[in-house]
Amino acid sequence: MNLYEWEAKKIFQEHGIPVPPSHRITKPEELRKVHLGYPLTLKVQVQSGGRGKAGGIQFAQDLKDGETKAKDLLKMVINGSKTESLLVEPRLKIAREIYLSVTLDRSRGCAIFIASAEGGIEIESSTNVVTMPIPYPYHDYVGRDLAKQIGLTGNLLNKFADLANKLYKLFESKDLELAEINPLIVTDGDEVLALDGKITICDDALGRHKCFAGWQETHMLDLSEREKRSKRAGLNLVELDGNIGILCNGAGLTMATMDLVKAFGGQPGNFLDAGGGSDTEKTLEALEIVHDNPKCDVILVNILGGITACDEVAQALVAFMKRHPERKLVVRLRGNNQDVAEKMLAESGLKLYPELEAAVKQAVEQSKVPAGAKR
Amino acid sequence: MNLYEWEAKKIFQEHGIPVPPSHRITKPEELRKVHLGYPLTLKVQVQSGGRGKAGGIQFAQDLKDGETKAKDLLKMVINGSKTESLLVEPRLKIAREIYLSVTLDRSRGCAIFIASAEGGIEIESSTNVVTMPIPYPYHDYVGRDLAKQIGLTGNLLNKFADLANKLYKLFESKDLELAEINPLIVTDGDEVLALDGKITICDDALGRHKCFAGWQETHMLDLSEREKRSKRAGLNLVELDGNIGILCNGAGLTMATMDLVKAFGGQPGNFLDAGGGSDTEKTLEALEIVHDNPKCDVILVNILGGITACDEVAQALVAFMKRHPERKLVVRLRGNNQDVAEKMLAESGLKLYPELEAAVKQAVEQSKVPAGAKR
Amino acid sequence: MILINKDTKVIVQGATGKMGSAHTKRMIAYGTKVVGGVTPGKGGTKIEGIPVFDTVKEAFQATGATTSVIFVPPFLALDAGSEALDAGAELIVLITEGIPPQDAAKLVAQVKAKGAKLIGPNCPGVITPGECLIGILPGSIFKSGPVGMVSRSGTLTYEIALALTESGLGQSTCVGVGGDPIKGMGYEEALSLFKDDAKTEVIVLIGEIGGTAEEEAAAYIKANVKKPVVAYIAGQTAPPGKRMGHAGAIISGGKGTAQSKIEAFEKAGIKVAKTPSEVAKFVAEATKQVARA
Amino acid sequence: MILINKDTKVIVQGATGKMGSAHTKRMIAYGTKVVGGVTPGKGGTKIEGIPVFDTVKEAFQATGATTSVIFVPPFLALDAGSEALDAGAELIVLITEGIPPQDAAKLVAQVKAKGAKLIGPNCPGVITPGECLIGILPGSIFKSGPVGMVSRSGTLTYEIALALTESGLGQSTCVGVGGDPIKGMGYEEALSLFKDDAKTEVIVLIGEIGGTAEEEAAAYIKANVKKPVVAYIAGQTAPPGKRMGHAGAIISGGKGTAQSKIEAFEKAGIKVAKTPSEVAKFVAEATKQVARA
Repeated sequence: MNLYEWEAKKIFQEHGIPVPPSHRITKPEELRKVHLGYPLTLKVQVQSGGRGKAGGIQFAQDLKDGETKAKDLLKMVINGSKTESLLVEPRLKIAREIYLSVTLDRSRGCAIFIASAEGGIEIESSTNVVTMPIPYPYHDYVGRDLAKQIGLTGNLLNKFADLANKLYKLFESKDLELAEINPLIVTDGDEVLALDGKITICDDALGRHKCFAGWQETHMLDLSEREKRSKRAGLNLVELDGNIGILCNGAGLTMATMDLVKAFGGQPGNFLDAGGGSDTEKTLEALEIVHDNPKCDVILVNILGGITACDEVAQALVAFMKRHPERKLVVRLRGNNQDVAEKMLAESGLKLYPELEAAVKQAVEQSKVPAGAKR
Repeated sequence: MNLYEWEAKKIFQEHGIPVPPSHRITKPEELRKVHLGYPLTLKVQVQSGGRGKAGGIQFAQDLKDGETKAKDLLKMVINGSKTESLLVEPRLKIAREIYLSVTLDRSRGCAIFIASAEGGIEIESSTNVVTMPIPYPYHDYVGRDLAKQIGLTGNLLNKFADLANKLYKLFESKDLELAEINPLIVTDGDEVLALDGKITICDDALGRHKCFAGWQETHMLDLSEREKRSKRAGLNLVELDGNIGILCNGAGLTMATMDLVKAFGGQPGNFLDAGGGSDTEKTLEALEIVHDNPKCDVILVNILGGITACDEVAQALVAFMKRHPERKLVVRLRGNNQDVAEKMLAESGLKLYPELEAAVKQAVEQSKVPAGAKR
Repeated sequence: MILINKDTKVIVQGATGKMGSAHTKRMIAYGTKVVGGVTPGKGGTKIEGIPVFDTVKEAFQATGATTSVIFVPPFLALDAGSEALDAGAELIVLITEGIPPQDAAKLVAQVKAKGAKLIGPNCPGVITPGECLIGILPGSIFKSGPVGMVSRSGTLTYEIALALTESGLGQSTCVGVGGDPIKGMGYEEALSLFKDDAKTEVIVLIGEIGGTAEEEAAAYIKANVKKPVVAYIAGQTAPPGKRMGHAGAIISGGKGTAQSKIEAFEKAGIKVAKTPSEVAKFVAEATKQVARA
Repeated sequence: MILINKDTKVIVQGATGKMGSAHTKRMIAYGTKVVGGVTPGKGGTKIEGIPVFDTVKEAFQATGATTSVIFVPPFLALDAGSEALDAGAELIVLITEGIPPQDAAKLVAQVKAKGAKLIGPNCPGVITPGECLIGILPGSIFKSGPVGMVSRSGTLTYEIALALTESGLGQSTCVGVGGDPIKGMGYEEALSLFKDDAKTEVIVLIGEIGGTAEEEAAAYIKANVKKPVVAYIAGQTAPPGKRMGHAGAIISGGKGTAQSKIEAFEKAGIKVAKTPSEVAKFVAEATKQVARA
């Protein structure tokens, strides 16, 4: 779950990381209640990167200027992400910008600091970047080592180290996937502040952080209705542009099935991984979600039952076909209780493909037949 | 710093460790406001062990009985400890008693659990006791291993393990030296409760636990005025029965000086360790504290300066002698700036003993001369 | 074969739960020496004919096992893994899905410090066909033979194992290392075992988009592995920026694409199959080469 | 000599503080190779002519030292010790008094895991007379010779060292392990070094009331140490239940009495001196016996 800048900064502040004074507004006229002095910075709150380049940050010289700009900014959509609100801050005099983040490193299997003496940058394409594995248990000297490594000295070394230590403790205590300050600024008055912040909370850990209860529903602004539905049902859906809806169990198998569809000349319409051990109900919901996508002409189901019981899947298929007899369906089903499933589906008139490649070929063929023709 | 039972239980509750419902009273008539039902248990709140044996726990059948008993209990002094208040609880039906504590183990250099399937016991003289080193970082399975080791099974194993885990987390988060539940009871309704609790907070760690700010002053009830004064001045004073007041720097040296006094036929009147690096002011306060003890006829000062500068000590001695010219003083002073000190003290007419044993012998001799005769 | 064989004794943490009990039954049916279960508070009872203990320490002491497979809920997994480790586990197979990655990282740190082995989390487990199955893999699709397999995916592994088995190509050991970004054993550790395993003639590496583990494996193979390796990468058609089911399967910042992984393998002289059936074909060819050599 | 010698390079953590700078000066004056100080934010400056670094890692890398002496305030000591340890310290001398014992325990756990050595906390340090002094001991009262000393007390150690030196009995190395209940090196570790040290002929062990370290040392000596040992125990007249200055010096629950320790030593055939001057007397006798043997 990605938080908005204003939420991230609120959490920073609660953990002792200094941020500039700010107000959040959702209407241009709310700017009248903001008494931070001019010039002001207006920043759109979106769950997408590239905000600055897209013009999502504007400076206002006075109230009138601000209201005009706020009106436009509040309507912005950046990379498909809608503006949720504006964050208003005084325009600060910046002496220096620094980059600082904590995240998890796959290769090392541990948390790492990423830092750079140049901030406000795109860290992925920057050169002057330090990554540092974080020991478990944590010690405060790590923040000092990091400060040293990016070349800080004197008072700034200690201030930055303190901030890095606080950021890591926040990262650990709230089960974050990413805690990023970009840029961390040094003002002309030697204050160190988080000018922009990004927090990604690990979805798997939400259940043990009561402070985030209910946040997931309010942070799905950029998802389609079908993606929201999948999330609630515990299904993994990614929608694509093709016309073959794909439903499998297991992420790797679903991707492999997509790849095969493409290799055999078809166009995948979605990725839907129903996970391991899905029962009739969950499988039926998965079928309905794929069915609801108007772009999909054919649904390709590929279940290789390890934990998943084929008869549960077959029951879902029978129920689905009763509801939507017109829907083109190609099913490959193999594994646990396969014989029972085969019998059930034979009664419904559905042909089963035991071989994956044969099933994919059939689905691709079907996808090229004009809509309306039944399986 | 030792907490009273009622304080320990309040902290237990804040950390999720269940305790019986209770009221604390400081006057017998407050019992009228207690609505816990009869029979009640009345327990004196003292900072001393052996409360039960001394009659500090009484049961009241009704209000009248309770008020009579409360009146007597509130006056109790156990092993020199005054009763601070009474803790009133319903008399519970106990199905089982267990002992559980967390403390630090010197030999192993780590925290340990001490537990026994029999509670309400004197753990030091009990046989059926399990001690278990606690790993760092901590894991919850440790509580289960402990429960298993003292022979618990089923639901009780899990309940006890949960409680042990909470007790350790309390121990760690508040820098305790001891967290003890004795007994931990299982009621006839299968509830697990801390019936009595003892918490010792590490004095050295108080500075980082704001929640205990000011508590030290209110927990010195059993110290003499001179002991309190020493504590505030950062001096270590233990008063004894003899008439030779001893002031040294360093705990080992102070004890060794006491031992020598005794070996040479004298009686130590106190142990006062002024610590390393004491300056004139601190040394003077130390001298005044020893001087204030009416039992002391002679003061023996033994300073072996490593960090401590002899001239600072000499200055304190000069000032002290001006204030109390009648006081018998035997001084052994050696180390840093010894020559300056010697000169200063020679001017005041004080003889210095460079050898420890000679000084001790002199002090013992002086202590046998009737008071009034000057050094 | 690597990691496990017919003598491997296993205990099951979370043996009395729904998933734990179902798979305890299956593992026993397959022939795995499941010697004990662990469920706190249920010590002294039995499940599927095997004794249940309250703690891992007790279970290990009573049975002589040093391998544990874990089926406990996600938030209890770090504790369960630490318990096994501190009780002396040499191999831990952590099946549980949805473990917070910071918990996984803490477990991995301890595993490294103790020099133990961890497979998972969020993995199907490991099988040495005909000898021992630990985890949730469907035993019936595997058969004993010369192919070592290591994979980040569950059902895709079954698909490819099926293709191999139906082509008459059995497996020495098959390790599902799991789809999470933070995990115990990775490709390199599995490859380092396969390369010295006498039974393994050919190695199949199944990868997917996300991260750089496949690229690192390609470099490792080039430098260290003399045996033929056949690779397969899932997600060639996955769009960037979207998590494809597995927490670790995401192309982000232009990194972790299937293309990059395929190129890395091809550069290292490793054949990359485009379909599961092609994996079997390439393996068959490699086996013949090995036989000729 | 043990632990330190003329080639030992030392860095000082907290070198620019009041106590740190005073003792840095003294150590240098004694001849100790103090090669760097560490104070975060003061890197690049100098103190007493030696360079100051921001981090221990940097100081170790720049100087080649692997020994650190720590003078930071109590609540910062765990972090400072961990920093030294993770930077590769082999020997840490922790002078700071008043460290919360749970912090000490956490540091001790890490020291054990890394196989390093920790002296302290709350200790005077260690000296190999004429070669190297690390800590706050007054160098002038020690002289080089055949007596190894290990002690829980500071000034009492000086008293006894003075008695030895004045009797013409120099010291190989003198280790003040500190008066806290939770500490790094104890008697056994020091004894295990002295027993194999060619220069050490006689060992003096200075103990005090509290705990059972002396009893354990007596058993260790009986089983392992062939060299003569002379013991001294402070606190024979201490009342029970009172902390005598040192956090660890307390007789509680009837345990930790001087009597029990003296008996343990005598049972193990170790001479126990009643006064500091008697220590020198017993050592002189032992030295003569060693010479005759």
